Amino acid sequence: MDIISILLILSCLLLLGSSRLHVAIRVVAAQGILLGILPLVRSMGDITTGIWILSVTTIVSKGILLPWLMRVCLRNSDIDREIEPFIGFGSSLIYGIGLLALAVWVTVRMELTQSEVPAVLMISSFFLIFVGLFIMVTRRKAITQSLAYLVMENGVYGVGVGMSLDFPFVVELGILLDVCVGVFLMGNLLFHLDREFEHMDVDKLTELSDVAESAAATTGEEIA
Amino acid sequence: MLLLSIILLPTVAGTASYLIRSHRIRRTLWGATATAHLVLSIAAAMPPEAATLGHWIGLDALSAIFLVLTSLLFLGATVYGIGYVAREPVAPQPDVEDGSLFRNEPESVFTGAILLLLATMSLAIVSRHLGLQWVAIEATTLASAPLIYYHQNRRSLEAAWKYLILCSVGIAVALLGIFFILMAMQGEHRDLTLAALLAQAGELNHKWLGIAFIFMLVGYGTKMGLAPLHTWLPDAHSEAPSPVSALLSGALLNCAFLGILRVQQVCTAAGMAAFGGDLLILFGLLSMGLAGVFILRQTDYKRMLAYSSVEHMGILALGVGLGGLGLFGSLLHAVNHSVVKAMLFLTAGNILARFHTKDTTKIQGACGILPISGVLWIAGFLAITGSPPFGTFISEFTILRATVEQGRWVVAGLYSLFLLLIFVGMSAIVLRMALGKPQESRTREPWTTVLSPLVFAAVALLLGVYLPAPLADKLHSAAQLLGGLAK
Amino acid sequence: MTITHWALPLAAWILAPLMLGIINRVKAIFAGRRGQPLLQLYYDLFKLLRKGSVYSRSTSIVIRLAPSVTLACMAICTALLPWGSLRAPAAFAGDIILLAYLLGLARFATVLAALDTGSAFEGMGASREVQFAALAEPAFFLGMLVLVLHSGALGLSNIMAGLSAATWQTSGILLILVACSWFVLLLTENSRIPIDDPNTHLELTMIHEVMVLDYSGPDFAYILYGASLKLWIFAALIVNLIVPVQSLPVWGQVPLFLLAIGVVAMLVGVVESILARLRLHQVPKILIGSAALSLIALIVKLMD
Amino acid sequence: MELFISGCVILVFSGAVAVFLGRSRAASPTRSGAADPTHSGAAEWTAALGVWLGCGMALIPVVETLAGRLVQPLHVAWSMPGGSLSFGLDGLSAFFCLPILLISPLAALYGCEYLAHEKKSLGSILFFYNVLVASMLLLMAARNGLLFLVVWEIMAISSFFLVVFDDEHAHVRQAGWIYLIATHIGTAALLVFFALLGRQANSLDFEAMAAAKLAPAMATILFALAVVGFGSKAGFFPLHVWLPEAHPAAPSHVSALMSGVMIKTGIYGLLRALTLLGEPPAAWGWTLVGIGLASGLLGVILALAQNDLKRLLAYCSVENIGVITLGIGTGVLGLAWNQPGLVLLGFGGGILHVLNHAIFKSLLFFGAGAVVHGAGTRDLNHLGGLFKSMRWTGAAFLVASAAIAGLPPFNGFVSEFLIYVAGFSSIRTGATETIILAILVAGGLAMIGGLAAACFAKAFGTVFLGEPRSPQTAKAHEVGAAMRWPMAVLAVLCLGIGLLAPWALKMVLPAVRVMAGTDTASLIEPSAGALRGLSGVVWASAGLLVLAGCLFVIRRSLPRGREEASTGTWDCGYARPTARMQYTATSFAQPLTDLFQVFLGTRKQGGLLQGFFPKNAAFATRTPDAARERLFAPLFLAIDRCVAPIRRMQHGRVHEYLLYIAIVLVVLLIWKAGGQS
Repeated sequence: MDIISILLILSCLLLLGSSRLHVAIRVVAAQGILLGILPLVRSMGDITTGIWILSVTTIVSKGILLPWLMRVCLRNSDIDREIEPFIGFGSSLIYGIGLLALAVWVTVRMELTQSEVPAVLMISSFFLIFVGLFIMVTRRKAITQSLAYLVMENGVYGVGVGMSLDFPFVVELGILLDVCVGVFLMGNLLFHLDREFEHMDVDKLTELSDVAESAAATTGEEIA
Repeated sequence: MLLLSIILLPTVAGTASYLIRSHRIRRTLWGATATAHLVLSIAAAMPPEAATLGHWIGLDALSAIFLVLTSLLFLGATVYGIGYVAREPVAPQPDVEDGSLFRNEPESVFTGAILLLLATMSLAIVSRHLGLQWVAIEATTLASAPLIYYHQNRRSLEAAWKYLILCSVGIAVALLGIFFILMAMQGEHRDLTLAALLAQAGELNHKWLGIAFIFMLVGYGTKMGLAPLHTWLPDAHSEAPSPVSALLSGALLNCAFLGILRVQQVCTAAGMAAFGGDLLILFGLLSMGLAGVFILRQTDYKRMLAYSSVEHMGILALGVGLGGLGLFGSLLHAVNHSVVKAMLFLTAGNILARFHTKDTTKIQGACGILPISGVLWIAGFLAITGSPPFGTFISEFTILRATVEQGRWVVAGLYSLFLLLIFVGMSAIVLRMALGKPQESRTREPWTTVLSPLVFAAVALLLGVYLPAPLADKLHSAAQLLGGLAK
Repeated sequence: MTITHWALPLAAWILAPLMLGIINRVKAIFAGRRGQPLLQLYYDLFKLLRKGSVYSRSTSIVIRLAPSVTLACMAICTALLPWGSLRAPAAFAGDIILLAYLLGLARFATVLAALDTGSAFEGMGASREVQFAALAEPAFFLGMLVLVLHSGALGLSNIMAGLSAATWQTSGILLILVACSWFVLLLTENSRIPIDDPNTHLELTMIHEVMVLDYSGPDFAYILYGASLKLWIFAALIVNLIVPVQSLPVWGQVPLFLLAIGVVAMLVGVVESILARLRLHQVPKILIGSAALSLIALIVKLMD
Repeated sequence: MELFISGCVILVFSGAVAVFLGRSRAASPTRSGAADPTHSGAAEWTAALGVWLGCGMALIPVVETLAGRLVQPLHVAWSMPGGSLSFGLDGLSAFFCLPILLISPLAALYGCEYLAHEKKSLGSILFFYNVLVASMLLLMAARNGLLFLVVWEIMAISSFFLVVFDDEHAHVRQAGWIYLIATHIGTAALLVFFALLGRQANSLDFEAMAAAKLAPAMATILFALAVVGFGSKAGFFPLHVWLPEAHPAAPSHVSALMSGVMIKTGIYGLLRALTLLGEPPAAWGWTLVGIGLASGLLGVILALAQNDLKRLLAYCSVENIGVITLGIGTGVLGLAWNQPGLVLLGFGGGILHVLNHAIFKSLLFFGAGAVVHGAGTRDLNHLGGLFKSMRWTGAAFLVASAAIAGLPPFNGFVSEFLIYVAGFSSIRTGATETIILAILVAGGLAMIGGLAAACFAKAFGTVFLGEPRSPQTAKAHEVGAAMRWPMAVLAVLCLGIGLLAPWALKMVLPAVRVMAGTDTASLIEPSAGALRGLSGVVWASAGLLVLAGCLFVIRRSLPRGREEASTGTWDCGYARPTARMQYTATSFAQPLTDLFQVFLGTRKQGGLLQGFFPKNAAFATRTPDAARERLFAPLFLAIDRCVAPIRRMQHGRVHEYLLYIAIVLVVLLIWKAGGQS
């Protein structure tokens, strides 16, 4: 199981480092598959049918379906790479190390180490979450954000798998369903974004804001 | 059985309305579903003892209040919405603000989404399993995103995107929280049903429960619109079509609030009420303050309403955080706020439809031009700022009493200060819009646009002078559920 | 309250015009003239009463009522004045307040009548009158406060009865201070030099006289008579204050009192002859100063 | 009590009926152009009838209470948390009901004619007028904190809608807004006040509150809250900013009701709060005396500087509130020093002045309304000479002016007399603080009285005397009967209370007893003394009237007393005096306004004439509100400037929004993840 965790961590570093969106999508797909295997590994002794179904659906959805969806979006919008993110790829890696440290610290702080949960998995999952958030914050392209959301979701999933032997799998399926529909909707919106704005830079989506507001002089001037 | 039908009915109707071609049939179905849903939920909520269906789905006093409330609001939004979609043109139309052409979503998608939203909200309310509730709440996000994107123009697209991303992230965080609750339950048999949690609340691990609470507060708080996690809210609520905004502010926020209530309920049972309480008070004050700042010079009246929702979510959080009398006040306030806010958004829709602008500085003499909506606008303003004889006054005053009775002077001071600030801001805006010499001639308003706001206004007024016994009982027992003794 | 009490106001009503005669005679002597007869004002009054009257077209009923009101106020005021230990016919707790406000009512009537003519000059006079009055009233009350504090009584008669020669040993300084303050008020309220000049011919500079420019005949008689009563009232207050008539037997009090009033009249005459008229914007300072005098008196009283 | 409540119900109901009748005119929207013929006064008269009926019914229990008979209080359970529908009348509330029951019917009658030419739909104004009256009555009877607050706010809101009735004009909307804000600030303070007091008593019922034992510090905090909360309604300086805006903006009969009656609810609230807070320390008394002096002096000074008749009246309300507060403060000091005389005279004078001020201030506003109606302007510098064309109004206004200047033989003098006597009588103990009090009261009242006299000499003189200063004023006409009779009634009352002063004092005694609390027996001796004084005043006043009458008769019956020649005003030899040469209101007040320039900050436009043959020049002065200019406007601007930067956080960049979430999460984890509660 630790191998999987380590692989997950490495995949995140790869994500942080690469500007190519295709690569990113593949990495995410790989993560999905890894996570799909995870429950099987986690409950080595007795694998119930529920767990089988769970891992299969996970692999299918996170490893195949959603990446495919992403690729479709990518094809529609003729962009291929993340250009000039707010934090460069090199420095992103350094931040990545920092995030890893944070993940470790969080895991320790929460005393997840001396309980029955696999600590390394916890660390890697939290690392996934942090990296997901980090990428969302630092990259421009909307599609990258949805990818990052997937990464984060994977992290959460990892935590879940790590913590809960007996999480009712109906709920698990529900969660998966939600995630899929969510990402699907994102894809749909991405499509519209591309059509409306001819770009996918979220930092240009600032029409709705409260910054430029001094026209209505309501308080002071009126009473003065 | 009743509960199941409450969830299934809108689900089926929703999926059906994707397929139905004829507008008339679809709209009839919509109306019928809404009415039936209201009837069913009232029937389900009436009996005093908690109705349950297995361990996973059930209806205690708390959820009963929210269920009926949601259903009522949905019916109101339906009456308004059917007329709304009927009036919306199908052909591409120029955008009122940037003039770019846009085409509305197909009506079938809209209707289906809104019905599914009802279904998911109902599920979120009646589910007594935290995981299931999480699934439902996430589902509400997904169901409401297309609604926000009904007018497929740039701003609504932007709003929908922000809504989807931020809420999904937030909800994901909440899921972490649920896992931590699972961690907190030592022992072999771990079960996330409320019953089980409350049963073994005693031996929950406080540390992990605390962490769980933080995660769920941040997660559901994002969905509920607590500052500074509220950032998506003004965009979404101002860009959505008015009936949808009414639902989002009036009903959907409550669902997220219920999520927080549940975990707070567990915390209280585990003897950690203070831990959650302090955080809730902090976020409550933060939300009120920030909302006040943004209302103060707002130029877009739908955004103003959205921020006022942030404010009131803050008040709710504050009340719950205080506990005791505050809980009762907070629940009562949830009811009042939903009704009033829905009414305000619907009225704002009428104003928008008449003046074709959201800019408050461009509107004057609404009372003269829209006799009913104009008056409703002022009445709604008074109601939402907590002036008698509207119910909000009672609840806000009750919460103030709670702060004072616990001797939290700072909280009481800030609370009053923020309420004052918001009153100043809103009064300046609303009065400028409503009063003054009308530039245009008086117009008649179709009944669909004014009926539900009028009804809501009447309800708000009624709650200000008289609290019906059944509702009072429900509120009291709900407050007791959360460990508050209601005076 | 017997009929004898009414003798006092009666005397005031008869003798008041004489004071102006005395003042004028003193001024004349200082100027080295023989001056008009002492009873001149009586002659004037009788002459005026026998005349008809002329009214401006701008005027209304107000100017016709004002003289009667003013005179009535003054008459009632005289009825509130004690002579030494002889109680006034109308004496009750707080009559001092009534006294002050009756003077106020008279002023109000005069001012309105002045405005009734719509004349720029009379408006000017009215405006100045109200300004000075607003400053004079506090001075009057502060002075009264000293006496109340000293005597512990609220009625004018009791207050004055409380004063005596003995008072001079204990707290003479108070009496002096209050007397000075009230003497300034006397000059102000009765429009004497240095505050105002009763017989100037520059309407621009006048205060009281300019307000009565448009009266004629009986009205003017009323006004003049009222003015002399007002002078009497203030003189009587001051005399009550500084002359310890109370210590004499009753038969001695009345002559001494009248004598003292005459002395006050002469004093006014002397002041008028030796002082020049102040510039208008100096007047408020004088009034505030007189208020200050009473205040000082109060502080002194507080200290001991 | 049921009678009282049902009176209020009738008020509201008739108002609602009037709304529907009033819509007949709304149906034919002729906003511009002549008054539409379709209009019949049905709505106005229904509403007015309702007011008369309702007030008549409410009067009965009020009179019973004042007569000393106990009116059975009414308690009904209320489902609201902490609320209970408990009503009751005691001497205090009964006395404060009197002005309401007296003025509102008259004002309603007056309004019927005043609004007759109004082209807007009258529904709202009639409805809210009745609601306002009803809410004020209920406020007097409310015996539960929550109920009190609800009624209080209803009162504020309905009066707000009355103020903005004429909302076409920007200044009216502005005025309404300022009023709403001011009153809401007050309400905020009151909310905290009742919440806090409710906590101490752990019940919101007044009985429990009165019974509660308060720590001195707590009591003082509560007192401060009450002063702010009720003071903003009553118009204490510097919370008075809304009065000079709202009163001119509202229709005259409404401003009469608001200025004459509604602001008194603030005084009532303050007194009621005092009864709830137990034994007052002297500091409270001093505070009130200070506030009273400040409001009184600054109010009258600001009033002097105004050129708008209704604005002047509004400021003068501030002054009178100051006088009332001065009296109340003296009474509180009496309680603190345990001097029954002070208690009686202070409270008695203050509370009696409430009634008196209600009478003459409403009368003055009626007069102002009539002037606006007849001459079409409120600008003192355009008015003049109206006495010839409007005899009734002029006479009534004259009486009211004399009364408000506190001159005998009118009612204003009576109440001020009591307060003076309070000031003087306190001195007799010789203690230092009593002397200071006496100096403040006597000096302050004298100053206020003198300035008020000046102010109303200016008001009456420039409006009704002299020559018309503008052509349209020359065409002024007297108003109709429905507007004249209310004025006549009030004028008679001004004189009547002046001449029946002892009875007036007897009428106040029940209220004073409530304030005096336990030892009401000790009031008997001082009240006897005060009555003696008052009877002296009455005799003197009567003598004055008789004497003045006789003198006038004598003067007419002189040999040539009736012969009158008429000529132009003597203008010192100037050949052709014109109306424009008259002394204007501005110049009349100029010496005093210059004297108090410090407080006024009067702005002068236009300048001195140049050269021998000057071109035509203009000169005008404008006096803004001191408190608003120097306190509130800077405050609001400062707040606004502080919060402006915060708005940048809503910049619209979604990824930074995500950053917020991340930061909050991390911070909370670092801060709280310890988990220990």
